[in-house]
Amino acid sequence: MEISANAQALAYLVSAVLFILGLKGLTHPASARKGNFFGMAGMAIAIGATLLGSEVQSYGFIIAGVAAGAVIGSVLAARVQMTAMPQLVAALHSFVGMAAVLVALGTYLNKAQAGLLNPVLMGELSAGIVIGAITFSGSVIAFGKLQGLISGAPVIFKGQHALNAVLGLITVGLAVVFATTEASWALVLMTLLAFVLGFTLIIPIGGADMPVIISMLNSYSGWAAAATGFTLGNNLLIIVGALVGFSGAILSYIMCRAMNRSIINVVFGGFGGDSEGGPSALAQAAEKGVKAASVEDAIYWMEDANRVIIVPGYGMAVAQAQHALKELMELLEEHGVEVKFAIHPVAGRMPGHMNVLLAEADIPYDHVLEMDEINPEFATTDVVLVVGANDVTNPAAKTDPSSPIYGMPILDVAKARNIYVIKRSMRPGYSGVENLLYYQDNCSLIFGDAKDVCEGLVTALKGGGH
Amino acid sequence: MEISANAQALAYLVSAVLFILGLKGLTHPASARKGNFFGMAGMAIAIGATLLGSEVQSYGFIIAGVAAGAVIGSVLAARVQMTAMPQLVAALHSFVGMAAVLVALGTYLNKAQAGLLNPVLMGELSAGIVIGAITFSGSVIAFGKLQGLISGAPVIFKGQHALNAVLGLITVGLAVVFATTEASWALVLMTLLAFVLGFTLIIPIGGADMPVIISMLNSYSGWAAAATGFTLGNNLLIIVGALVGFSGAILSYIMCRAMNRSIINVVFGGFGGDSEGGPSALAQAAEKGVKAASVEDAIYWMEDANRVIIVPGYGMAVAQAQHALKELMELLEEHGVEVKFAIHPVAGRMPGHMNVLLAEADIPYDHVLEMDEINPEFATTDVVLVVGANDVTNPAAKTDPSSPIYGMPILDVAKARNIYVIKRSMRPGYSGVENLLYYQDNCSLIFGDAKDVCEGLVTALKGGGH
Amino acid sequence: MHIGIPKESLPGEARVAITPDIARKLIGKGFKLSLEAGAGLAAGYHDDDYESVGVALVDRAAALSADIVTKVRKPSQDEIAAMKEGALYIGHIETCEDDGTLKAMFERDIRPLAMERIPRISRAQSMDALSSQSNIAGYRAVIEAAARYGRFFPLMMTSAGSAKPARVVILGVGVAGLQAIATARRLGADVYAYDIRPETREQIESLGAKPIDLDIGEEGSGEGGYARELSDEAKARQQELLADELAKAHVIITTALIPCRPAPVLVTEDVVRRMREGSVIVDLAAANGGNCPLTEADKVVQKHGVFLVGFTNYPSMMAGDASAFYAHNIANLLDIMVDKTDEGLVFKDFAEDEITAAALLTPEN
Amino acid sequence: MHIGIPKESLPGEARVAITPDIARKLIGKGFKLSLEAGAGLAAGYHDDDYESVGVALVDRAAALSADIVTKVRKPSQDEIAAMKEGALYIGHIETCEDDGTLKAMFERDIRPLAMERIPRISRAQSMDALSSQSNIAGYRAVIEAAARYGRFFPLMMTSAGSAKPARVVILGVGVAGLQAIATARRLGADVYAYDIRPETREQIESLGAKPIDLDIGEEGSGEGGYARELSDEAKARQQELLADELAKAHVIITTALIPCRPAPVLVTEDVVRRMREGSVIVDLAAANGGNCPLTEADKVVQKHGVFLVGFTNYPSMMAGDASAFYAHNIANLLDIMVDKTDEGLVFKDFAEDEITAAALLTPEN
Amino acid sequence: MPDTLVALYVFVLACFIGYFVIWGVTPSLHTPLVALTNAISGIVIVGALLVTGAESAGTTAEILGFFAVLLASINVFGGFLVTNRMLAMFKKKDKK
Amino acid sequence: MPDTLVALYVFVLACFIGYFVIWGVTPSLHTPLVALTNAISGIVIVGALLVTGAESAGTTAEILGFFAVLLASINVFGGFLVTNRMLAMFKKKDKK
Ligand SMILES: NC(=O)c1ccc[n+]([C@@H]2O[C@H](COP(=O)([O-])OP(=O)(O)OC[C@H]3O[C@@H](n4cnc5c(N)ncnc54)[C@H](OP(=O)(O)O)[C@@H]3O)[C@@H](O)[C@H]2O)c1
Ligand SMILES: NC(=O)c1ccc[n+]([C@@H]2O[C@H](COP(=O)([O-])OP(=O)(O)OC[C@H]3O[C@@H](n4cnc5c(N)ncnc54)[C@H](OP(=O)(O)O)[C@@H]3O)[C@@H](O)[C@H]2O)c1
Ligand SMILES: NC(=O)c1ccc[n+]([C@@H]2O[C@H](COP(=O)([O-])OP(=O)(O)OC[C@H]3O[C@@H](n4cnc5c(N)ncnc54)[C@H](O)[C@@H]3O)[C@@H](O)[C@H]2O)c1
Ligand SMILES: NC(=O)c1ccc[n+]([C@@H]2O[C@H](COP(=O)([O-])OP(=O)(O)OC[C@H]3O[C@@H](n4cnc5c(N)ncnc54)[C@H](O)[C@@H]3O)[C@@H](O)[C@H]2O)c1
Repeated sequence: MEISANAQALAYLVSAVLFILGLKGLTHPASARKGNFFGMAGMAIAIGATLLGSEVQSYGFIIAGVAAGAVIGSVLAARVQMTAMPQLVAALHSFVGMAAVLVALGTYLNKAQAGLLNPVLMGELSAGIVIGAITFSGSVIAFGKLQGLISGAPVIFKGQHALNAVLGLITVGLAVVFATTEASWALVLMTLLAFVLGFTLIIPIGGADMPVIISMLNSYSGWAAAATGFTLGNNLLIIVGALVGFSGAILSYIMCRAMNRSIINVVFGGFGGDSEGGPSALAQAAEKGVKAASVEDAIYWMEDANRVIIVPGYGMAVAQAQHALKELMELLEEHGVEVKFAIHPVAGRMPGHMNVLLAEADIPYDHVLEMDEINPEFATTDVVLVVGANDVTNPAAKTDPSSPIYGMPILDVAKARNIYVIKRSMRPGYSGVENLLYYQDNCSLIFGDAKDVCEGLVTALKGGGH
Repeated sequence: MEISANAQALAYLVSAVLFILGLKGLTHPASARKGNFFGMAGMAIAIGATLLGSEVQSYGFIIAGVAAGAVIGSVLAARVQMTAMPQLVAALHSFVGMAAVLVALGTYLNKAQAGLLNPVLMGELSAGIVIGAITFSGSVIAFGKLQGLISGAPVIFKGQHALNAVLGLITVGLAVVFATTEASWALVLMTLLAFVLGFTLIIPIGGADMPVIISMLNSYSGWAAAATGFTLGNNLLIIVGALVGFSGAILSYIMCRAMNRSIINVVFGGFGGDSEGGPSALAQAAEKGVKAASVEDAIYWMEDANRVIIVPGYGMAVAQAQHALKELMELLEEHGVEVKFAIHPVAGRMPGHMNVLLAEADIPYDHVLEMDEINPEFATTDVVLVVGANDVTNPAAKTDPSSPIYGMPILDVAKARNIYVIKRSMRPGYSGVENLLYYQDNCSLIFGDAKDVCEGLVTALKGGGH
Repeated sequence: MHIGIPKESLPGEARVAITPDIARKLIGKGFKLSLEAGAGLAAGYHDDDYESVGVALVDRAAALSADIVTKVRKPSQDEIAAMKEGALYIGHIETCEDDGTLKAMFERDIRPLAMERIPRISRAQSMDALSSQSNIAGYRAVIEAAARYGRFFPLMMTSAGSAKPARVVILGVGVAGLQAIATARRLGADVYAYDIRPETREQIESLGAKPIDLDIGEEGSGEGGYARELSDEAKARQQELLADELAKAHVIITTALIPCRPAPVLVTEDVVRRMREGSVIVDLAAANGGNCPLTEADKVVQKHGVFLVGFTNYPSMMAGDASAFYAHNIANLLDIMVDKTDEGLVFKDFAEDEITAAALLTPEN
Repeated sequence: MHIGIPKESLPGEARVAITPDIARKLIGKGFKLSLEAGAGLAAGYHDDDYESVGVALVDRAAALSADIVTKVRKPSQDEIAAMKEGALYIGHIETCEDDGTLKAMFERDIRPLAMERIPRISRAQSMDALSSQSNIAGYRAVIEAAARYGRFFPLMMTSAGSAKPARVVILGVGVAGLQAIATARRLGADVYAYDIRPETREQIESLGAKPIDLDIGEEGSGEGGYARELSDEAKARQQELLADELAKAHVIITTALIPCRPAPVLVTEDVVRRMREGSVIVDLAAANGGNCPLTEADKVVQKHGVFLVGFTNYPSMMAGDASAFYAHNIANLLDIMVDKTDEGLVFKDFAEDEITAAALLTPEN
Repeated sequence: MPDTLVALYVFVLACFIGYFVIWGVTPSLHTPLVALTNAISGIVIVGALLVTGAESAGTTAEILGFFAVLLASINVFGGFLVTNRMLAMFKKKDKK
Repeated sequence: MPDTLVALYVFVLACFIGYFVIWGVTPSLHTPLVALTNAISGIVIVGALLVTGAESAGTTAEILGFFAVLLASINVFGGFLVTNRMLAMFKKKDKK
């Protein structure tokens, strides 16, 4: 069966629409799985329509390639550890980049054979090759850093930006030479230089910034696909390439904003100084292997929980976050979540410190439970929100006889399903000892002033985009 | 000078981009004026490129039409009262609708003459005519209702939805007949029926819903333009038409959501019952000539104010809105706004009622001023937010000797530049007398529970889309 | 026009009718003021403070012989005798029981303006001494309760165990009751309140406390915002239904009053017996027989292990602020009583204004 | 193992070392308890309540002759004489000034565990009676101040004028000071606080009050969270810099203590003279000489128009909760002192645990 | 790709943009936004110009076209100016 | 309109959609979204198919194409499945 060019174009349009809906779907947990499904459907339609179109005449290599790819891809995806996901995505990126390079080269060969070369086409080809190559080698570096093959530390050297600029300029120059003269040495040199450029662009960037970089490389791979689309005159590639390219860039921006980093700084690793006053809380957390989370992550679990226990501590008092907590409590209860406050006998800096403040915020007494009453409930609690409490949640008090707080009864926070801790930094509490809680798998830290974060939780709980 | 088809296409693309940027700009006050400018530029480029293109050969009628239109349009826009804006927009809509009808008819004549008619084209033409005609007569009705030429009351009659459905079906049937047989009677009948349909669709809808309807008609006019684009094979018309069509529909939806109305209900006036439990606060306010406002309106003025005075009353106590007010105060101060609380000696139901609650919420004493201290400041205050206070702000105490509260000193709220009053209904306060303040030009009411509204203010102040 | 301010003669009364601040205002308006030396001392206002704003310090007789005499408490027979014939008296007269005070005044042609007769209309709120003093009583009652209660008011979870919050019940939610609710809530107690007037429910909640709902089959709203007396049947029902709530309480503050009627009995002896050792009852109605029959006026007694506080003059315990409020009330009243003419101040016709008309007692009314 | 609980013999001491609740717990753990009849009465705990949980009601001699005697206040010579040789005593010993108590105990081979010697480490917090009782003192000090202050604590804007909030200054921000801050803030006062330990600044703010910053050129943090004594120069500077802040205050609550040293003088006579008539100073350091030299221990005096409250035993005024807290402390301490074996309870080696090691007084230390 | 298909592509993509572009609009800008969209829908003027100015246009078509141009340009000019006037109200004073 | 112009139209419009589509994404979905976008960028497989399957393709091109198809399809399959696995973690229990 072979379909007409028109039918193919229509199928491509449907496929493009599905991709758009897919991306949109991924912006919200409720529609995310449907979004992924749309993406798959779009891809299936795109591949089907292409194979059925008149341009594809021989299937041998194709079937072999797809079959092998399908097996490898599926096995990789199924086997990989959840914690190794970022590496896998980086690896997959490199494949797209390389594929784009190969497609561009193949197109060049085909078109050259058919005698259809022209400067515009060759310009488009060059764009595809250069972007693809940068994506490839950049992703390889990212993979190496994430996998620990290369040191995750930012590799910053003097003149790094100048070097990149020079490399970039030469590459563009070679592209121009190639497009105007058809000189294949230019093509080869350009390709090689582009690979180098990918390397020098990504190597300076630190491991903590890799998520953003992966999204950025994603964007590059989109642009590579779009360039390929221009060469092949294929609107689907153009649409999807532009879609991926632009949304990837925006996503990188959004991620930077969420991490309170400047995108310029991230993308041009070591640009300007992010580094006044010691490493950031996030960086320290990353170094120690502590998970940082955002307000939205916490809300995501809280709004669906049956029970949320809030553990206030001295940090709540310092931040005067009690009023915000009251509002959070009310909102959660509106969502049908049971909310309790767990008061450790020595939370704060004076007996009854938490009680005074919670009473000030009009939190009803029956929501406020003492340690002995509430401790049995943690194990069956969906989410615990620790607000500026530290020592009173430290499992070391039970497990580590050498700890200065050993023997102090603590809140059994550690047993809950999900734990979110609000504090400003990785600094310890009153007793000066590190909190083992933070290294648990079910615990994430939300860095920030307790009041700001609690207000953020309230806003997020009310909000919900479109 | 005549430009090539390619140049024209490029110009159209630029124009389309400008329109998109224009709409985007209008979503935020900061960029709104630039947005409008982008829109104008887009339109100028579109018209210029069209006139310079090869299709346009005679200019007489065009120059006459544009010149006359420019004069009439500018004069209308310059002269109209601010309060009559909605009518004007409705009137302008009707023009677009009629223009779309005329263009479609003209195209029909031209194409018929050139012998280029075909069913697809005629289908597209029919779509243009029908949508244009509905837009026209619908807008005329909307204009009439807003201008008071027709009663603003919803005109609901039995079988109205059936009638519309039948009319709609017949119209579509006629379009099919026309497209397949080229029968001009079908064209004429279809056009007439479409005009009637616009009338029957809009006449049932009440005056209060007109803003949404205008946006809906806007959307229709967009679709009409897109249909015209299909007939003429003009991508610019298609893009802009779809843009206007879709964004207009979304805007209607957003407006409904903001008014807490179901869009189905609005668009099919009188569908289902919105009317349980007596007239709503909004309806009552409208009847009395009192302005209702949204949280965003208040925030819009508050965040830019130099000084905001908050006047709490018994309603704040009932709603226990003190904590939300504290947060509002803090946020406003972060925006550089000076915030003060004005306490009337008898606000609430016991001496010092407001003081207890504001102290509970930790509002610093130096922000809390007595009546005598603060009264001179109202006249130079940008925004006063009255939170569940009533009698203590009633100017009747000074001006109306027959009032039971005559002689009681009051807060001089009435003298401020903008006044927003939060209360749940049009019910009076403790003394049972109506508050003359609400009828002042500078006063608007935000209906709702004081706590909910204050939290809404906080969210709005934090918010601000992307 | 000459105002005399004698020292209060009732034992234990620490207030003074005019404070230096208000004196300055009145003098500014054209009044002449004479204060019995030392009259303000008990409330913390020194003679010097008065002198420095222009008040003449005089002896008792001089203070009593002014055109207008203003006091806090009702005038004694001696004081009436010392007053000028035809003088104006402004202060409480406490007219419910007729003890001859009015008669003596009318005989000497003295015109009494009774502060407790100021009508409760919006315009008169600033002259309403009942409100201004009740407010103080409500606050002070809670402080007294806290000082006599051998435990914490607030909930306190500490490493040495938890102190449970005191359960405080307020009976009668007028001005004093509301302020008592607010103050007890501030201290962190678990506060419940009850009144027969149904509109108080929302008011209780507006202070964050919990209303006690009883179905006694009758509504208690009387005239002018005051309560009315219940039928005997309803009274009994009320006592019965309240008993369980009250027995759980650690602190009870009662403020239930009906003008010129004995105070309703709300806390029975049985309830007192059921309360926990060391609980406290502050009975603001002690002067009118008490809302608890065990209360003894002007005394603190312990019965069945419960402290019963029967003070009758809380405002005097906060004489500083109480005098300031009272003086404000007087000044606001004087404001609507006089006109400024070329010959100085002259009285208006008291019958013309509903406030002075209501407050002025004549042999006829 | 037998615990005896004699009635406190110090006049005015209303607390009791063990409450019925805790008695039940201890008996559950295997202790035998004997209470001197009526020992709990002053704190609101009836003999019946003890009996019902299994405590034996005995006479004084029997209570004193148990294996373990536990009290609140230091034992009198009589009591020591009545104790069994080799017995364990748990309670305050107040060892700063040597009055022979320890000598007498050691002579009779009685082992004293001093509650005030419990180290201030995290694990010992639940046994720390100094903290649990200071906490009560802090709360109570504010209640006393409010009861003696002739005005409102909170700001109150009424139709009879406004009452300005009381300006309350807390000196010394330890456990008692913090609780005083919290309580005064609850009542609506305008609260300022000062301590020489710089870390208190954040703590003051964490209760919503305003820290007073003075530059006295020295830091006051000593060992174990306690303050250290300042140089004379710094003391003088401190007094001088504080004076203006204090003169503006309406209520001052002082809690500044340095273990086993006379309390630092923070409020000078000159400051008292400058304060407004009717102001109140509650001096929690009265027992150690007072932070104000005019304070008289165990008395309330009025000097220069200012009330000086010099009570030395606030916890006893709240004997109900104070006893409960203290009893909790004792029980938690007993918890780490004994092992359950087949032959019943036996003492652990007190030297092994840093808490008991620190609390146990021996002739050597 | 044939023109109609191109038109369809363009239409579909434009619809998405229309869908996305105005979410998050400030409520106080609802009315100006309606006015601007209205002005933009005056783009039918391009159609009107094409009809009127077409070489093949007969007199009837020209007259129809004339009115179409007239109406559409009233809309265009009126629309943008009205939007402008509305937005002028939004000019806020600077903070001192 | 010539194909290159059509391509440009399509490209520009798609860019706008790309700009708008993912604003407002929940932070916890950042990583799955990257994974999905990655899978979608496997669309180069279409290019690879066209190159490999083209009638005019020489052997070199075919071999290049084969590898391109291989890599791209690893990406496509791996990408979607990985996304799916990530999203599976987001399955929330129902409230009792
Ligand atoms: N209750 C008493 O009577 C008493 C008396 C004296 C000592 N203590 C001791 O105090 C401790 C009490 O435990 P806790 O868990 O309440 O407090 P904690 O262990 O001192 O921890 C407080 C935590 O709050 C965080 N924090 C401080 N300010 C914050 C802000 N503005 N926003 C967000 N986080 C903030 C700090 O981390 P960041 O700096 O990273 O933000 C810190 O980790 C115990 O060790 C206890 O022994 C208690
Ligand atoms: N201070 C005293 O000692 C005292 C004692 C007795 C009487 N009064 C009298 O009480 C009055 C006090 O004046 P005021 O201005 O404070 O109160 P007010 O005049 O009684 O007005 C209160 C307003 O709050 C609104 N409201 C009630 N619940 C609300 C809620 N949950 N959310 C939003 N709004 C709510 C009510 O309107 P909606 O129902 O429409 O929401 C009402 O208009 C004076 O007339 C005074 O004379 C005072
Ligand atoms: N100008 C004004 O608007 C104004 C001024 C002051 C007071 N008021 C109103 O007047 C009312 C009375 O105030 P008050 O404090 O002088 O009253 P009050 O001192 O006469 O009585 C105290 C309270 O006791 C209650 N009470 C009486 N019998 C009772 C019973 N058997 N059981 C329970 N409660 C009982 C009353 O309802 C009242 O609330 C209040 O509603 C107050 O708000 C209005
Ligand atoms: N286990 C624990 O972690 C634990 C338990 C209880 C107390 N503590 C800490 O121990 C510290 C002392 O508590 P405390 O209440 O027993 O102290 P305290 O009663 O000995 O002294 C009271 C306060 O007075 C202050 N002070 C002394 N001299 C002063 C001067 N000249 N001027 C001003 N202030 C002066 C001290 O700094 C102290 O804050 C506190 O920080 C408390 O938090 C810790």
